[in-house]
Amino acid sequence: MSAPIFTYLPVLLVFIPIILGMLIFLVQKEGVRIFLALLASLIGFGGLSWMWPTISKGLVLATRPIFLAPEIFLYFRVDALGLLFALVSALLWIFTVIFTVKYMEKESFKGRFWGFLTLAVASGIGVTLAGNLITLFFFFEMLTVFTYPLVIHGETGAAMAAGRKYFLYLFVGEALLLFSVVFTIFLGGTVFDKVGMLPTTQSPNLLRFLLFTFVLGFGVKAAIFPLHRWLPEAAIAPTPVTALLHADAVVNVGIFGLIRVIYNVFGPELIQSLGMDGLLIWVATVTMIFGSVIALRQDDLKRRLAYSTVAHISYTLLGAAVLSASGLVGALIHLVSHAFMKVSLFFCAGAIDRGTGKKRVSELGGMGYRQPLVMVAFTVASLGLIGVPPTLGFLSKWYLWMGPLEAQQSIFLGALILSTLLCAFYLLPITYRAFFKHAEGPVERQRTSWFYLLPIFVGAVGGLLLGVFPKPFLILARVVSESFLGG
Amino acid sequence: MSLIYFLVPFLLVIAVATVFTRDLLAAVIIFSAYSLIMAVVWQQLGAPVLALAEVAIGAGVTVVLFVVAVCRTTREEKV
Amino acid sequence: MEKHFLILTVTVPLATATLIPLLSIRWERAGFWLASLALLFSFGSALILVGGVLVDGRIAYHVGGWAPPWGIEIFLDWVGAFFLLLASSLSLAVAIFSRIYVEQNLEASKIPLFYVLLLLLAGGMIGFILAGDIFNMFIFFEIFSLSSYALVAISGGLESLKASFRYLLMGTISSLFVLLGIGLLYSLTGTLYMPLLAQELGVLPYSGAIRAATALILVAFGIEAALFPLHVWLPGAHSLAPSPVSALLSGLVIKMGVYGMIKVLFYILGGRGSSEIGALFSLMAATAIIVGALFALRENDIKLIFAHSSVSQIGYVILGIYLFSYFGLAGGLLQVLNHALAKSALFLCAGVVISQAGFRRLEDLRGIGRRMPFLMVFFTIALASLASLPFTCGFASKYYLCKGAIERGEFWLAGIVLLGSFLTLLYCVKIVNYIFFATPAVGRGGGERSYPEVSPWMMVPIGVLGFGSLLVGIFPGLSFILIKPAVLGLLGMVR
Amino acid sequence: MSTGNFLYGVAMLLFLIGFYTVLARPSLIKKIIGINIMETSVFLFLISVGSRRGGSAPIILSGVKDYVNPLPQVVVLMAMVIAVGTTALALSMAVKIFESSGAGERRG
Repeated sequence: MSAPIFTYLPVLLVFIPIILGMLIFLVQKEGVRIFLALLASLIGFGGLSWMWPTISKGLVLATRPIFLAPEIFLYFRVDALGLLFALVSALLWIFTVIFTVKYMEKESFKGRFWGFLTLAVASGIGVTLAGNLITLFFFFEMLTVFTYPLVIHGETGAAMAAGRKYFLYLFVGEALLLFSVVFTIFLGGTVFDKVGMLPTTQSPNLLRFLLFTFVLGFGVKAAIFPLHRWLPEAAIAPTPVTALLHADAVVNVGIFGLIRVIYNVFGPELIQSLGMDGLLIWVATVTMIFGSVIALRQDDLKRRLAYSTVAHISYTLLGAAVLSASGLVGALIHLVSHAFMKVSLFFCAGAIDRGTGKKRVSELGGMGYRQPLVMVAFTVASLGLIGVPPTLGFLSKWYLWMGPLEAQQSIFLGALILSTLLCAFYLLPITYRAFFKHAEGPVERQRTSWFYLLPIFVGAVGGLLLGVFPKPFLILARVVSESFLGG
Repeated sequence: MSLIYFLVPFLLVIAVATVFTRDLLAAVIIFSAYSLIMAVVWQQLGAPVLALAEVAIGAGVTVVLFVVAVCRTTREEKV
Repeated sequence: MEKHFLILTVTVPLATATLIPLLSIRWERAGFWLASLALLFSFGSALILVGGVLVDGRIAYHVGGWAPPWGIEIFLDWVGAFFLLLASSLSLAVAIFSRIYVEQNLEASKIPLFYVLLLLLAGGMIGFILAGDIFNMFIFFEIFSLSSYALVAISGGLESLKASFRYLLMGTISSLFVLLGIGLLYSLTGTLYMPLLAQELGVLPYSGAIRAATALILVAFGIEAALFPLHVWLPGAHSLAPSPVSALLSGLVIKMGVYGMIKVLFYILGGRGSSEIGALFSLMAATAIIVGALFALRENDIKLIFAHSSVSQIGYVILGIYLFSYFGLAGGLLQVLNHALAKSALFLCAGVVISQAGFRRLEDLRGIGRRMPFLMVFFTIALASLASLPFTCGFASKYYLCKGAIERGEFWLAGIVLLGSFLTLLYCVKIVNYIFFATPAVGRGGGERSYPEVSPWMMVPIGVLGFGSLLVGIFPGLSFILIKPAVLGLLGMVR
Repeated sequence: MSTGNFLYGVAMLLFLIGFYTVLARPSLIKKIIGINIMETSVFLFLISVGSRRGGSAPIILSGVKDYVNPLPQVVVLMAMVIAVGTTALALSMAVKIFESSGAGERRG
């Protein structure tokens, strides 16, 4: 692994897609734009998988810091945690691009859309590969900035309102985050090279305050209750963007930040000695139940899925916050499984919308006849999200259930089970309605484009296959838990 | 020095008069008197050059400028 | 050798200013060419001088060969070099930009006058930066203030005349305060030469007279820098002046107030009384940051938005200075650079829009990004820098300010800095929404508005400022070549 | 009470009278007069700073030992020239404002 390119690989992996994304703005031909977007995603995924053998051995890939100004430097450091998140993003990115080709065919301002899509995912990967707080913050904020034009792409009143909400929530979060970052650097930590970078001698209240601002800062993006309001609103955006928000980059990056804070910035021991782990777990539990209950009541399909994301993302937070090895592994695996399933589900919603114009759950009667393949994938993905064996969702829930047991906090186990039941209640009726209810009005079978079906099936079947062969992600998750919790 | 003690109250009164005179042209003329008295005060303080300059500039040029401006605008000050 | 440039960089613009009226009787474009050449010379000599400072640290020139305390000294050190570089380069850019703008927007008879005033403004500011004793500072302060009042009023519109008159009243009061302060300091020490003054004051107890003198001068420079309660003249003057003038006023002239404050606080007082002054002024600066941004958020006229935003942004600079710490000062100076580049680019862009398209309200800007893409890209870069997004100079300056505030244990100030940059982001996004994410405005004929080509004379200065902003934005460390020794020098004066 | 302190007080009073005029009088010309009063008061202050009891003008004559300090006088002289410039500029603005609005009064 001494090849010189390897030491610069993380930098290249982030900046080549960003440069390609900027080039897209200058290109007029649609074909070239698609080529550039696809190229960026392939470069991203290729480079990341190239790193997998090294990282899965527990090694770390760090680049030389690039100083922009005193104390402000770009530094990339790929560890198992970063690679896991980055791989999920990059893999789903490719299929998002494929889906977008067809989905956005008739929209205007496609150059802008492609450009910002590429830039946004590339910044998301930048966050996951970041090796210090400043780099993480830089890409974190760029992700928000580049996603904003995507959210308001429709330029309608509703889209602008959703954009405003997105903007207000996320940038307040980012202001708090910048405060916590500066404060942490002031206390003497910035690089993620050890577990717990803060000096434990600081006054506990100050540290609690810092953790609080950190959780608020990242929590907005991770859509934890009560900071989640922007996420369902943003469902107004085109489907590839919702996929980006929910599974590909944005929400994941928020939870990624929280894991970094819990393990790298504070460290399990400090969190425990501050007595803050309980708070995090409670926040996660409330979000989990709350998101599921609200999702039950949503008629708009995309909003229902959006609230489901609110619930499922906090599974990950819960798993990370119980500070036990299997909890953490479960959290990470659940994140992967959720990303695959949710992408598939949103793409299904998008395909249904484009094919038949139906947006509401109550209108989906007979959809199993009109778009059978889409609905089959939808069902598989739903089962995966609920956690039926042999999907990856089952594996992740298994580990997640072990977490609270290990930590002897069985009340949260109850919450997990309750939330799983609720998940079944809000997802399975859709399948039931699609296959066993009749539609009102004329019904004809529709051919769905392969540009839709391929990404949808990759998500659903990918989740299934990974359940059987979970090795690539499971190994990474184990490495993460070993490095953070010492095996 | 005693001249100063004599002049200063006069200076203050004239300044106040300038401020409260409604007729702008009259105010300007009172202001020129103010400048002249000020020049005398400065002369008493040992600054004859400045006193001369004040007579020429303050009571001369400035007042001419003011008169021209008042002629081209209006004489009365509306409150 | 380079110390002769010290005097030339001041006198060449001022002398050229007197030549312009003579030559423009016969030569129509005399104003533009002479002004540009003079400012180019100033810029070139500023570069040479900064080179000299990089080698020697401080260069001084004794006018007429008389050394202080009898003669007049002008000198340049790190802080001065930083401001000098900004002043000379921005004035040059504005002069070049003005060529087309002035021909389109001013009567032909006023054009030579415009360049005369521009040169006086630039020469006055450079002189103010270089002055070694406080009285010369006062003289140059008056020169550039007077020319900026006249420049605001030059278009002759009633509103701009009124704004300029208000500016003149406040400016004159401010200069009288300076004069009073100088008188007090002189009565205490018997000298006007800054190093001697500092020495004498250092011996004296910190009495009420020193406090009064300091307060007078700081308030005066606060008026010039448009610090919050003293800023009432700014929005009118900056928004109603011709756009190149607004660029110079917002980009530079208000920074001269800041420079004056630095001179008083560090060069003369040596950081004495910093705690009481710092508490008051940082409170004012914090209010300025928030109130300015809120007003900018409410406005609908682009130049007014930028004017109010200047109040808010200058608050950051002043906050940084009154933190009296390495990171605070570095953040403040970096913010000077950031705001100078970004705000002048913004005003120049606004000038292009107003001059080419003839409107300035936000609703009329709808979709203009699709019509003038390159101009608007520079516009957006400048906005991003104002809003302190990552990879802009604004981010680094806000970072250092935040750090400085946290180091002092003043968490609320760090909060203010972040809240301010959030509010800034809000109005920047509001503008960007209109520019890029709205259907283009409809012209009189019913179709989309058409826009004439933008002349390269206008695009090049904007482009240079935009690229400058981008370069220092991505590598803010570059500016630390000057900022770091400047800040260390200032802190070295604190006793 | 020494002459110096007495004159400082007078200068202060005149300054306040001028300040009042600038703030409170509506006429632009009156405001400019106010500015002028303020200026002369500051000059008075500066001159009294420089003057000494029994001091003579700063001209070298035989037999005169005690001069008043010349530096403030130089300062005042230059400031006076600037003051005239300011006044001229302000007056021309006032005239223009009057011409374009039809009234020399400031509104708002």
